[in-house]
Amino acid sequence: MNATVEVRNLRTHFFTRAGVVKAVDDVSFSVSGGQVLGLVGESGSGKTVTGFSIIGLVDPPGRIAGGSIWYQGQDLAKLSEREMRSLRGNRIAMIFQDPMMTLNPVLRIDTQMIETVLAHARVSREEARRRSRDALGMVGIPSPDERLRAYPHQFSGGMRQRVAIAIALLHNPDLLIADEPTTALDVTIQAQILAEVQKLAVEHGTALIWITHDLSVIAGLADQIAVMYAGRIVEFGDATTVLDRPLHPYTHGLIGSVPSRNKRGERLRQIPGMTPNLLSLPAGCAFRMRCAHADVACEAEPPVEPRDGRDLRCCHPMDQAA
Amino acid sequence: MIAWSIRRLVQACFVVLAMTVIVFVGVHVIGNPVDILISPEADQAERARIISNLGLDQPLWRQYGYFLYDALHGDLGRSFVFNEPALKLIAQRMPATLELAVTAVLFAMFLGVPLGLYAGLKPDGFLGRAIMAGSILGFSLPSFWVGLMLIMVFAVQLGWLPSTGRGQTETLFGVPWSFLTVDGLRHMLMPAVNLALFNISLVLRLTRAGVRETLPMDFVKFARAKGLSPARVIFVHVLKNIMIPVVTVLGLELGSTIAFIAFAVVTESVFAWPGMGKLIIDSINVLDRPVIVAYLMMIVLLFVAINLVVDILYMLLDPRVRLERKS
Amino acid sequence: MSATIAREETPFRRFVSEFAASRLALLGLVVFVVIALLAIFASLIAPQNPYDLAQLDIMDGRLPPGSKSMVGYTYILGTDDQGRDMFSGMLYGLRISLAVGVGSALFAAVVGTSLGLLAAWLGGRADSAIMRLVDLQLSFPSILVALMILAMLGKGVMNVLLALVIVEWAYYARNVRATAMVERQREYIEAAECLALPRWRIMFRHLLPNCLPPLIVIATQQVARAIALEATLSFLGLGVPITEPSLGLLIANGYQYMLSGKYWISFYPGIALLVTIMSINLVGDQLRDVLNPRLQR
Amino acid sequence: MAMFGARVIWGTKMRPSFRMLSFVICLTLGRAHGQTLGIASSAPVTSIDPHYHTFAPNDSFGAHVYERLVTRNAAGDMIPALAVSWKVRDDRTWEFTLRDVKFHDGTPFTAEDVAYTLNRVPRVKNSPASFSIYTKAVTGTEIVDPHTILLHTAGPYPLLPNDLGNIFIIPHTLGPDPATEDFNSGKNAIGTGPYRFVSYNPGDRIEMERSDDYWGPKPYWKHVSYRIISNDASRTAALLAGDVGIIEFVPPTDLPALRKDSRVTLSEVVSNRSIYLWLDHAHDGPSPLVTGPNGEVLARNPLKDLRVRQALSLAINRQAIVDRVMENAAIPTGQYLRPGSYSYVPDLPPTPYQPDRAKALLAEAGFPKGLRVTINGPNDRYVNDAKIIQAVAQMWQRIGVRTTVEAMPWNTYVARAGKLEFSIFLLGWGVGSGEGLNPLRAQLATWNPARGLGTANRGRYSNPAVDALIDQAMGTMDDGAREKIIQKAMKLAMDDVPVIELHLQKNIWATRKGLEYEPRVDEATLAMGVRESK
Amino acid sequence: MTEPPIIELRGVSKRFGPTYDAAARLTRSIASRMGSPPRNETVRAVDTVSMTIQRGEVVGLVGESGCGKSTIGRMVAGIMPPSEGQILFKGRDIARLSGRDGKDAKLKVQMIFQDPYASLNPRLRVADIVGEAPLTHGLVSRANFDTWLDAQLHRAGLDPSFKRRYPHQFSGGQRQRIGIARALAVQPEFLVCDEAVAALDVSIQAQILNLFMDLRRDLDLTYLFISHDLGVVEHLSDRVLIMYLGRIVEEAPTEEVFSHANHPYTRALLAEVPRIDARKHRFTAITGEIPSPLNPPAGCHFHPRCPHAMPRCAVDAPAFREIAPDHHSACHLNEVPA
Repeated sequence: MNATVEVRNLRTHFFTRAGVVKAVDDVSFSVSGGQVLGLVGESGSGKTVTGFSIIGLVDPPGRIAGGSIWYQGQDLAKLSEREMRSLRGNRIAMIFQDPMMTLNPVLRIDTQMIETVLAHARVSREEARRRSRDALGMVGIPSPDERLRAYPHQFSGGMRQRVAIAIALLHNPDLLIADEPTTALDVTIQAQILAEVQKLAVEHGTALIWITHDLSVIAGLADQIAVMYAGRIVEFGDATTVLDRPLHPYTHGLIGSVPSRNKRGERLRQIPGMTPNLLSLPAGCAFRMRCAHADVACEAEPPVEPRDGRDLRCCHPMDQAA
Repeated sequence: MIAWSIRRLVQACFVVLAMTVIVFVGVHVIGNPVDILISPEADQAERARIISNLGLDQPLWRQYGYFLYDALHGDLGRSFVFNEPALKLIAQRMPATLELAVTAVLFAMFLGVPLGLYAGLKPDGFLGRAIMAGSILGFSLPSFWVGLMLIMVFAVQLGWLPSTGRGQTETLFGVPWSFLTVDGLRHMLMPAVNLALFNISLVLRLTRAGVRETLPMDFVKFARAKGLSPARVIFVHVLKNIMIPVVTVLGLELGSTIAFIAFAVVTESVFAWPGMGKLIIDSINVLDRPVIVAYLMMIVLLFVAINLVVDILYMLLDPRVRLERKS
Repeated sequence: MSATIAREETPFRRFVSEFAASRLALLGLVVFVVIALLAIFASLIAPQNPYDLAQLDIMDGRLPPGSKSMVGYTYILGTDDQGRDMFSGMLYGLRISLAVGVGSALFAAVVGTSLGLLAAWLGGRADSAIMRLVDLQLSFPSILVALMILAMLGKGVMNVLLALVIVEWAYYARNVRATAMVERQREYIEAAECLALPRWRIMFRHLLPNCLPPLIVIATQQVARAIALEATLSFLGLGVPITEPSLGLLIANGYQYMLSGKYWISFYPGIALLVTIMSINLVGDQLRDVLNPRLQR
Repeated sequence: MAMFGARVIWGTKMRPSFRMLSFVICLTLGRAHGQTLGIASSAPVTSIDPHYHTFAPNDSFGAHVYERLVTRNAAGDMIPALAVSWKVRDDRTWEFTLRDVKFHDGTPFTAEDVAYTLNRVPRVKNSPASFSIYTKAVTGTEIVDPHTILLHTAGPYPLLPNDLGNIFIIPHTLGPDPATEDFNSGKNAIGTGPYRFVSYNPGDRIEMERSDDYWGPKPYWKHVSYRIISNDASRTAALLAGDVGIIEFVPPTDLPALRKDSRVTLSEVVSNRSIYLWLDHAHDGPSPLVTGPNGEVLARNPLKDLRVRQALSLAINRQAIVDRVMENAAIPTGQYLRPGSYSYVPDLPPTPYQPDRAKALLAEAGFPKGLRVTINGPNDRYVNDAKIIQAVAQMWQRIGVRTTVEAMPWNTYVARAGKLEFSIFLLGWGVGSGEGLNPLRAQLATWNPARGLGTANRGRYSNPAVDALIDQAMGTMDDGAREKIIQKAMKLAMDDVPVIELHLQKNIWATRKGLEYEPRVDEATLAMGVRESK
Repeated sequence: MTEPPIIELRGVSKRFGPTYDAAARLTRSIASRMGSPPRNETVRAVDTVSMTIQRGEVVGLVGESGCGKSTIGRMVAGIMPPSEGQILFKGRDIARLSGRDGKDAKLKVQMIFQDPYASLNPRLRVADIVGEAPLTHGLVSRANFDTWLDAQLHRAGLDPSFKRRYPHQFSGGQRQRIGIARALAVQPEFLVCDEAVAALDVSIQAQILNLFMDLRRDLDLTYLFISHDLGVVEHLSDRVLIMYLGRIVEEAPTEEVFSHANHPYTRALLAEVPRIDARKHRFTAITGEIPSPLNPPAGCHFHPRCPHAMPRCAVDAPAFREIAPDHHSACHLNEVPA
């Protein structure tokens, strides 16, 4: 299957006064149409910046310092702002974490939808409105005609996220990047959104990059999983494989610390230490300070190697250690 | 909304009441208007006649009582100096001040917002920094000094604009306005700029701060992620959000400009602009109490009215407030 | 944000380093400090005591910069109409202007902050009483209030100070209350309540310090505003005594000479006022940026 | 008599108003050629009603529209106006022969109008400063024929023509008790003067149009725009910018530059307005703001000691004040009147500057170590008022009198002065009547408000000998004999140093190049006096 | 007679709403007279809730946002008073306790907050944050303060050498430990943990949860553990309470809830919680939104979304009754005669 988007050795760095922050450092992966890639990591691991890099919204002092992002034969990292803009919101769309903040509070829903249609399609306003209404209906918003004239604050959080999804899907994008879109939502609402998104991805053949810190959500949703740690993908492979037989000690620890994986009332398995500061990363494997298997070998940066059906960045994979 | 208005109104009544008491006592403490107005050659009988004529022979509380009684019957008294109803005097001067203040605020809006927008978008550029530095000048320069400099340069040296005064007026709704004639506009230009200087700086800074706060917001990023042009993102998504504080502040500034902030008095004095600021200063100088009281009452009401307008504007601009209030 | 930073980083140190990031603001601070020092040590620096009438001679009046005085020293910036050495006059005037500006801002801050905190903390009737007072104050044009107060009390530095405090306190009160209303909802205040700490302690040790950042910004603005207001009051004939002119009064006096070519009488004090207010504003601007939590840095 | 008795000027700084060059000029940026004159006044005209408020700007404006029976020329001499002539019938009766002219509305001017006006003056409602002080001497009127009227007084009253020189005549056709508002609206603004009233915009301007029926010389300007620009610098700027043709009360600070400026012409004349310091004669015990050299309270008021008063006067370098503070817009003086006036005292020169003698006198009076005093003064009323007291303070420091200066706005100042809270304080007095009885009666006569004597005696000076001479002068109808008595009284009083006279102001106008103004002693700025220079 | 429950809530309600001044009351009364009854602006965040917690128990309180669980936590911790009902600490109504007793009772119940950033005063050093209350209340003397403090920090898993630092110098997990140390410093017997791990990264969350369990064992603490995360609650709690729109809808021992959930809402919740063990599956969702607490549906609050709703559900609020030993539920379905 041809990949919709293929990221190769992407490096996005932030050149701050305090030093260079390598938010994304040598990241490679690809997603195909209809597939869901779960990009998992804790805060500061670079998963959101990866998303922004693909859609071309990395703001100064950050910029893409290396690597390429291939979409339909062109390298997105090399496109002009104008060319990128014609793809953004059109072929590649993105939705954000906080549904309360993604919609402009002082503009009506129809304004915010119609402008999106008109930005990429030469159609009349009536046609744009019709498409907007259809999109709202598609994501399960009742009486869309009426709701079009409302303001964002008249919607609940879940509804707003649906509107954001509707906006993202207006042009049937090839790739949808979802940055923790359900984290701020309640469980029952999250389930609704997940159900909608899953349906849409399948029906439209859209490639989906689902950025999250919640392994449980990903487990039910993703075809593939990429686990990020300190700006790098440490393990990337088929969802079932990675979750059932994690090879990287970090992935292993992460899965182990989920409460339901532990016996009730007993101490959880935990990863010691803290997530590192990207400004002062130690040389070599970024995880070695927290890793039980670390030794001198880890002081050199481990390369990405295929192993057991996945891409792994580790000197001491769990199967070996065990 | 209605509750708010009632509250405002009741509050305004208290303010007016407190204010009138303060003015009565204050004027009494400062001095006796008769001392200032009367001819020093007048004899005792003449003096006594005038004092009793103006009602100043009564104890202060009784004077206040009479005032309250008359005020409730719509009579705010006559100016000691002009022998005209105080309200009429104020009404005569109001258009001049009103149009000057409005022009100044318009200047502030149409210069301040674009400059602030630019400075906010390019905070580190040379021009952006220059605009900010310039805005500090607007805060710092004493306005009487700037006023005279304007006159020196544009009237005396270059001869482009008339130096002082109000110029030709045209009557609209029975009120003379100078913005309706070319000559009037020419007269208005310098005082309006002088008056606007502070407000331009203020609006500019507000706008810049607003832009800088709004730009990193998610909805701006989302708008960009939709593939909108930068122009649309800035002029629709960003600008509409920051207009809320800007309009609020502009409205309040309009109020205090009309209501005679420092600059209005000075500007009116330097440019011989026949507005309310000069009237009130002159009235304080001669302790023309009816005018002072009436003026302040007007100001309080004006503030209430402007607050109301600002609130309505606020509602128009911010749907969150609008819908909350409506329901 | 990591605990592995070896150096102990206090909020103050962090604030200093962020503040110093703007060279312009640093320049403003340096200029302001220099100005403040000049003002504080005016009596040591100035060749003349411009407030001592015995040291003035109207026969030396309105001399251009660089003129020699009758008793020998040089008026480097000229003299005003009373024969007052402009340089000395400016140093002393600076002292008064700064004292009035900083003093009024400080007193107003204390009064306004206390009332604002009280309003936020007590709520209910006390809150509405205080806030109505604030509204009352704010719906009066500040210069008018100052004018009336000065007309009643008479001139004098202390009276100007008092008038400015009365004019300004409401700004602080309103802002402190607004900030405090937000801050008191924060969990650290709930935690303090949960720990059964005394109310006054929560108010002053927990709530107040966290309301300070916006206050500092307002205070810098109010210092500049107070200086300008004092200048305007002097221009209008109230304000400080004529024999002890502030910068504003010097400008107002010299303003009469603008058309006659004796520029130095108002030009130099004007420049001094400008530089002072600009430096305060530069500092204030940077403070606003550094202390504003909503700005991503 | 006092045509411009010390009237209260209202507003900031006692500088009269002037007229800005008219709006037509502003519009076209053209030059007016006998068409429109802009006059810039320094203080607002408070009413168009000529009898509402004894206030110099009102009279200055009023002289364009209304006329008096008797008026003054530029030099301050009395000349006929609506009265062709007048004579004393007996000690208590004056006969005025009236001119045959018409009011602006076409009704002829008759004796009835004079009687009507004199009757109306004390009845103006709400007047804060009534003109009745100038009409109260008239106890009855008697119309002999349409152009002759007799005025009766209670006793001999030599100053009647001077007093009537303040009263503008209005037509009796206005009916009983015409309202002030109707003057302001223009309805009642009808006189016989050279200009017709067109419009009044309070605080801004008054427009006037030449009256072609005027009996006297035809005014040069067809249209006059009489404008208010109270800010000194703005007034000068308006002239320099060409917006007005003439400005009054040119600020002294601008004089050196304007004297050299080829765009303007200055006209100046010494006025009858003197600036002086009142000394406290009211307190026999301690004076409020005078203490011993170390701040100790003195048992007796040292200002009651002639030597102290002389010392303070001798310590003042009047020429320095005139040169440095007043920019020569004044001359030093030792009395109220300008040289050449009726009843000017020739042997009363300005006090010389003798600091050593001043010190000696102080020591002689028992104050070898000097005194501590405070000088008070207004800061918004007289030309350079606050600067003058500072300069005096400097000079007193040099004879060991430690002087502090306190200046304040007129409104508070006048109230405190009235309560005798000051010891030494600055005031000015303009002798509008141009003769010495006016200051003697108002200032130097013993304070007796019931009789209207010493009403402006703010220091409460009292000298029975002076009082007696004043009474004598008041009863003397013969001008020559009266002048002698006045001079004697004035000399007697001023040698006693009741006040410390400083200087007489000059009245200064500035006109655009090509125009000239005949400077007037009485401070009035009249369009009739502005001509193109030859 | 055994000892009384450490915490007992009796019919506790909490209302939030604007207070109306004269002007507002006037307009509201005018509006209602003119036929447009004023909108209800009062939220009944907690609606007649009763519960008991025995010493040593860990009780999980589960619900979605706005259901009132945090409000209960705050009332128990003494931060806000209930509008109605009583809260008893060891059998004594805390509203009636005053002076020393009141303070002691208050100190015995402490709270751990959700937001590790907002819950620490940014202007105080760690030593002050942890030590202020014990010093103020005389629980520790100045002389022993340093060693005492080191022990406190150590117990919460913090390096005592950090005590001179400010909160911003710590990571989220460490801040949460500071918050725990602060609470433990006054020797509480009862901890209210309000979403105490929700804001933490997964790897850190496990550390903090472990700390809670260690402390419970070492200090004999009782917990009210408030969370929306069923996985966490399941792992930690002995007993679980489920809340929906201000009311408790189900209560049972943990095992029982997760194996035999009774209330339809509980069942829906359990069905929709994403599970790491559930691979790539179709999500199905309960329909509808959570209603606004301003306008809760009449009868059973859950009926508009309930798949089993009956007509009477829209009218009567179901009683909270025991359906099995120690298992309570508020659902009309349970009343259908067997």
